[in-house]
Amino acid sequence: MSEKHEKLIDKKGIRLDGRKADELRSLKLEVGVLPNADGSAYVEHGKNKILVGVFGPREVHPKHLMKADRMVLKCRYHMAPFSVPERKSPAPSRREVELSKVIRESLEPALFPELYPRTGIDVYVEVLQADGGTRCAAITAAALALADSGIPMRDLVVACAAGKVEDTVVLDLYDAEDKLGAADVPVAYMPNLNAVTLLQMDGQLSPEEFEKALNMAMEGCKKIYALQKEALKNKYMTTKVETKEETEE
Amino acid sequence: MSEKHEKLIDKKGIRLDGRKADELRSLKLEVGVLPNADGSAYVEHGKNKILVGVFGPREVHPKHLMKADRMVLKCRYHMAPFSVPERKSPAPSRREVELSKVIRESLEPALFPELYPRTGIDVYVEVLQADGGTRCAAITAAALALADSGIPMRDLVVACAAGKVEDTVVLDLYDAEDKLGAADVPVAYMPNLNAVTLLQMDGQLSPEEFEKALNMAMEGCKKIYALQKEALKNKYMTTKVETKEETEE
Amino acid sequence: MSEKHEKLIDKKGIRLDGRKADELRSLKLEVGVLPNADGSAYVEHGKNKILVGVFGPREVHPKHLMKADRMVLKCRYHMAPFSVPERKSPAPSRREVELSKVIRESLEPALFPELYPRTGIDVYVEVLQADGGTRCAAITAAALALADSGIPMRDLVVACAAGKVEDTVVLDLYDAEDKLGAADVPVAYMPNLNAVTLLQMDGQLSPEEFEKALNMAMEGCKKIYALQKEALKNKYMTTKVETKEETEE
Amino acid sequence: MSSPITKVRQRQIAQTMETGKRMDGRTLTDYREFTIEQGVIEKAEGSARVFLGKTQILVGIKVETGEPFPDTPNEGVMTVNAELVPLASPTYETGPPDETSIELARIVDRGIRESKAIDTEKLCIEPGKKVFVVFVDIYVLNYDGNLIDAAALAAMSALMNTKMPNYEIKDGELKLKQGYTQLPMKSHPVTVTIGKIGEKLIVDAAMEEEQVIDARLTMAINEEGNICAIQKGLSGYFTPQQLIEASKLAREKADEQRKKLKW
Amino acid sequence: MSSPITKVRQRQIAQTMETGKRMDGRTLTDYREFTIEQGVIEKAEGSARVFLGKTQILVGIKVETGEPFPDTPNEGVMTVNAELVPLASPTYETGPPDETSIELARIVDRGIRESKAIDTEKLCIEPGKKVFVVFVDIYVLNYDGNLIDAAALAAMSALMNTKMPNYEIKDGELKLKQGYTQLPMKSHPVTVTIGKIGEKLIVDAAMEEEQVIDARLTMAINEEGNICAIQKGLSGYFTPQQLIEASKLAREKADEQRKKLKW
Amino acid sequence: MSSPITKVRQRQIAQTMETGKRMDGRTLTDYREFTIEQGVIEKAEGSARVFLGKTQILVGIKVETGEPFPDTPNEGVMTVNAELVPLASPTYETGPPDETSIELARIVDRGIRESKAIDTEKLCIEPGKKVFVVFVDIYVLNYDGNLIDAAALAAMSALMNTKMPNYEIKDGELKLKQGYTQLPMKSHPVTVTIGKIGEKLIVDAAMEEEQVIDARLTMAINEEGNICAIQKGLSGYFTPQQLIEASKLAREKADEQRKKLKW
Repeated sequence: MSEKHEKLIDKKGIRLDGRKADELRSLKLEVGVLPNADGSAYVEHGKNKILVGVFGPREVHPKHLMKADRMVLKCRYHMAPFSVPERKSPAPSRREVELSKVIRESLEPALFPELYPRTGIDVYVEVLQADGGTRCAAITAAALALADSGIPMRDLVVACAAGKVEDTVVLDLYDAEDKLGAADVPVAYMPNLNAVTLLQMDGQLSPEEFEKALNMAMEGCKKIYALQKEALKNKYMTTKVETKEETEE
Repeated sequence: MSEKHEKLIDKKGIRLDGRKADELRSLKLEVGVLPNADGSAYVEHGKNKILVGVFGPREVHPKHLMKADRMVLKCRYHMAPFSVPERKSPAPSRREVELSKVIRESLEPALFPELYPRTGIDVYVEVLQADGGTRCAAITAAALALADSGIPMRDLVVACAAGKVEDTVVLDLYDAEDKLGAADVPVAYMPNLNAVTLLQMDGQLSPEEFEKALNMAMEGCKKIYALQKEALKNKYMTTKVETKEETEE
Repeated sequence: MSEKHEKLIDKKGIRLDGRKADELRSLKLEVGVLPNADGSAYVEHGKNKILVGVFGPREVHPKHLMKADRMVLKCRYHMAPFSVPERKSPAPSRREVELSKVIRESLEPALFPELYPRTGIDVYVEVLQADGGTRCAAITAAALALADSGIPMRDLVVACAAGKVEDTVVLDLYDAEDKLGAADVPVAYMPNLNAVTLLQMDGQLSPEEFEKALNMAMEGCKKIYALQKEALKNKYMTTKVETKEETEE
Repeated sequence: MSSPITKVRQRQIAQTMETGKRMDGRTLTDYREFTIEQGVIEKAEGSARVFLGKTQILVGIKVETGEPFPDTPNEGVMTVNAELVPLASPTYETGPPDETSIELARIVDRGIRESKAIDTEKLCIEPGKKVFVVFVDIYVLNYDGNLIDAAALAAMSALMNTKMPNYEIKDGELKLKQGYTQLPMKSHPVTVTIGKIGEKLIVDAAMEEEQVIDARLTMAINEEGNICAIQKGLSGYFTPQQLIEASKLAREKADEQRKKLKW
Repeated sequence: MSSPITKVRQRQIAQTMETGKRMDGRTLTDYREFTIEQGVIEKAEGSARVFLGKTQILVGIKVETGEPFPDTPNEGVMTVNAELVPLASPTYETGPPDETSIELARIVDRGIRESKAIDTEKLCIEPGKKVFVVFVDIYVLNYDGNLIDAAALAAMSALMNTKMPNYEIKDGELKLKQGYTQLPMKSHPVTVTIGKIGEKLIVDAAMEEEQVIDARLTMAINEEGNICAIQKGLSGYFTPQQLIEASKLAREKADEQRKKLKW
Repeated sequence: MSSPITKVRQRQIAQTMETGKRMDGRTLTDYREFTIEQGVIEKAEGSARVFLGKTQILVGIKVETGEPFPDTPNEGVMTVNAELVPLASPTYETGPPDETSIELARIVDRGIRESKAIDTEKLCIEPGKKVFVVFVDIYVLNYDGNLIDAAALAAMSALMNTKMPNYEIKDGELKLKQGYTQLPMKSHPVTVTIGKIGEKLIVDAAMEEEQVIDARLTMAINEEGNICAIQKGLSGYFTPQQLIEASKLAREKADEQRKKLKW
């Protein structure tokens, strides 16, 4: 992260986008948005727009990845070419490969893979617009899509970053803060189980700052967790109606 | 297609290469030219030089493409690096992928895929020299190669383009007309069944011009169809002698 | 090979690196250097530093390469990105593909593939530093690694190049001689069987020079052969001690 | 629901069509309802999302600078790319574009290019050296048939929504100025795909219907009613008569849509 | 020995750890012995080989010239690449880098980059046009666990061993001069990976141990004891309490190593 | 006929050779009949098709402009590429070049390059900046053994048929002038491949014979009878004595061919 930039936070502690240090960006969560997927969700987190589709449990491809004693979770994090300022080639970048891995590992602790041996679940994340913190928004959406698909889960996974901008620990960095700030700490969390399933960091933090950022991120997670539950409830009511229609068909 | 160019057709309706509007380029068709292939043909259509080899019915690779109830037709249209003015990379271009698809779909209606379940036929098109209208010449040659391989066919498929140059609808565009003309309409046709199996268009045509071009292309197809049959007859006579030799061996 | 260069060999027949025409570079051979491999060897030949690991006989991947009546030998010659003056991309170059093939073919005559049907042996060559003659040093090391893995061999394979520098036939060219010299003749040889298993040539040689270079290379091979045997003997003694330790564990 | 359908269901769909009707109540020449949302990706230079029945396609436009092609030194460049992303259907896979997505991109490309929809001469910055490059990225989000018409509609809608930066050339260097200009458009082609099943012609085949049609014919039609691009697809054929009939039907439907779209 | 281990063995390893011990006699927070050899590839601009137990990693550094990134026109460029070459383990395969090697490279990259270990501003030759590019190539030669710490150690050791050519700019052209300069370094991060098994935390997991741990946490720590990069890995989780505990342990072990290394 | 042959047939071929004869009536050191057609691809700068028995190879040459290699700034560039296109044999597959086609291209390349067949210094347009690049593309159209000799013959025949454009440099820009010049050639290597079966040496192995030979030795021989390139192939070996014998035979056959070819 570069050190030269305009002031990202003013003397009153207000950030360039008007938020206070511990304030989340606006969020919009929708569940069951893709007719063909077994589960799906759409999240707008700030200007991030992310769509997730889940398929499975189904046959594993290629076959040699199948496990006799458990379900295999696969995950692809992918950015649309038009999601970023300079057009991104559709071929997977090294960054996308790494994020696919850490997102998968952040979701796995929520599942019961031994319940569905010899099968696979595929989680497809499409970033339609990126504005800093896409991996967190992707995890939040992926957990909703998994829940929507109906497979049992220990808890929802929810993710949010904290970080450091100028000398202040702040919640939920957007693009400019991510690029120009001093540190970014994405965290995924299962509130009911008190389990952190993703933790990364870029930048520099003292041990105290790290601890503060971690706690702030978990507080953010808890707020989003409430929204996740609401989104699922809304979808459940909608689904009931839709299901009825389809039965009559 | 660009609009600025020298005159491609003069006041008497004679084209730059000396042809009349509804005149075909010279054609040379040969059948059974490749010893290793199950069927093969070589076509010179104007300056296009195209070689087609057919293998099968044989095992399908990769296996997951095999169909339990029918034969699978695969087709690869490929240009030699030296076939065009600027050397072409041997890796398949998007254009080659699309042409492979439309050529395959233009041949499929001639076959009885249900006769050979669990097998595949491979049609390999190699464009050795390109001069406009390669997809049509490729289809004409591929139908001959399929017939040469001995599998039953409803009819031969034959292809020819018509198009518009300046304000005139013309038959069988060559390279310069293709690049500088106003429209190009490649058509593949089974004359006996009165069935059009390929139709594409680039450029702009009024509905009347389109109808005229379509009819002109089909007339061209019928002329080439006669040449196809002759080429097969010639090969048949030759083959009989060859077969005898091989039996004695 | 270019013809313009500084004098590579002086009037007294001494080469730029101080060697006489028929003198080998220094050699260091070690066996059993990689704990995870079934067999391994490390060779320093001049400034070449080459590591070879052997795995097998084991299952063949991909499966369609398996042979019902014999073992399949696979070989990969690979250069580390930092092994050459200008960083080499990790993707295999055409040169590496060719060398993998000729190295494999130089080792095959030493094996009894019919003894291990339906299995495969993998030989992985990693060039850590290159200084001319890497394929020869790789073969010398690969034969040691195969012997270390315990599979039966007709003989060790040993390799060394001869060539022509200015007007002199010389042994064991290093990088500058390879690039600026008149010819390079890498030779692999099984001394006990008097069998040449690799022979290539770049440059120009009269038939007499070729014969002289071939003989000089084989003489070089015989010297290295003695070192190979010693390296194996040393390892055998070491291994016995190590094995004991592991048993106690 | 989205997997290949049974033979029984296929027969049912085909038989219903023989009677001039369709499973979802449409006549043979009815399109499904469609909606267009423009500007859904604020950070892209242009975008549009189209819903056609349950088919859902997002197109994003990026405008960058680059070199012109040697044979058109005074014209900007357009490239079209399509991705059938795997969340759109259980049958889609990750990996490089296959023949289906390449054909889709090339049909949409041809309709826009041959109708000269974009005024590419106005995208030239410095002849032979620097031009604007317009990237049209088609993203299929849910597959329920007739991707071609939906993608062409989304691509045109996104282009009509596209803004490009104002600029000036100072000392041979491109300098961005305040504000944006609308991407210059010269024509507005409408793309219509006709399906053939037995002797019948239908429009806007849904996914299930695409599994029973023999062949399809796509036409891009411009304001003057001229045809700008054609693509026959699938393993069946058309008689010449059917082609003429299909081209007439395509022009009628294009007209109809053009009125709705007010293009 | 190097293949996936049996369930029985896994249980044995885990149970031993429960008692605060490990199969090879170490305590839970002991590193294995390590040795560093610098300059082993004379022809590379820098190199180091690290043995950590039986894990063996070679890092080679190439310094070339290239263009800076547009957003940092005054800074040189560093790129890190990792190859798990197939002679390092019977489970490694040839082919393009997989997610394991990409993650390894990116973790090492992040530790060096975020701690500003290399003084990249001193690698600028001509702002915006020409800079030195430092290629860090990680070559795993034998896999016996804890690749991250070993690779980070080898990468830093190789960078500290790196020489780059002296040069001057004459008439706009880069001219090499006699002699070499040490690659300018500003910081020396130490990277420590903590494994979690049940309620226990361990350091420097060997290959067998990596098959029984639930999750791992990697931290790069600089001279001031600040954290410069973190990566949680594997399919398990940490409680917030464990994370704090792990970060404390990581800093202690980093301190310990820093003293040994005299960095 | 073109598939791998039976063990019985293999034995038969080998036993016949033991008697000094071959299945098709040739002696061990007879080449099959060959024919060369030059200029078959009029639009390419050069081309030739060679039939050697039933083996059929087409080589096309493209001449373009590009940059020289840094270490030979005054010389044009030649690159050789070979494609075993799938219509040439039921065993050939589509896809990127495999080791067989790469080795074929590199052997042909080496023969031309090491004999300095092309006068590459005459291909320099502007030292260090612009030179002619000669692309030699080998296209195997039917495989019936001995691809190396047939490809080398076709490549040389195509190069000798190659014309390059006249040009001048005006104001630092390359300008094409009327007319063409012959590609400048300095040498005309002939390539001969010897097969070894048991104690026998044969030339020009047909496809079936290639399945029974132990090893092959290829030599490119120039006008002076000097050897310019060698490649041993296949999984067998030669004794040093056989190598000397084979090299003598290769030179004899090269002489013989050179007379026929009038090179």
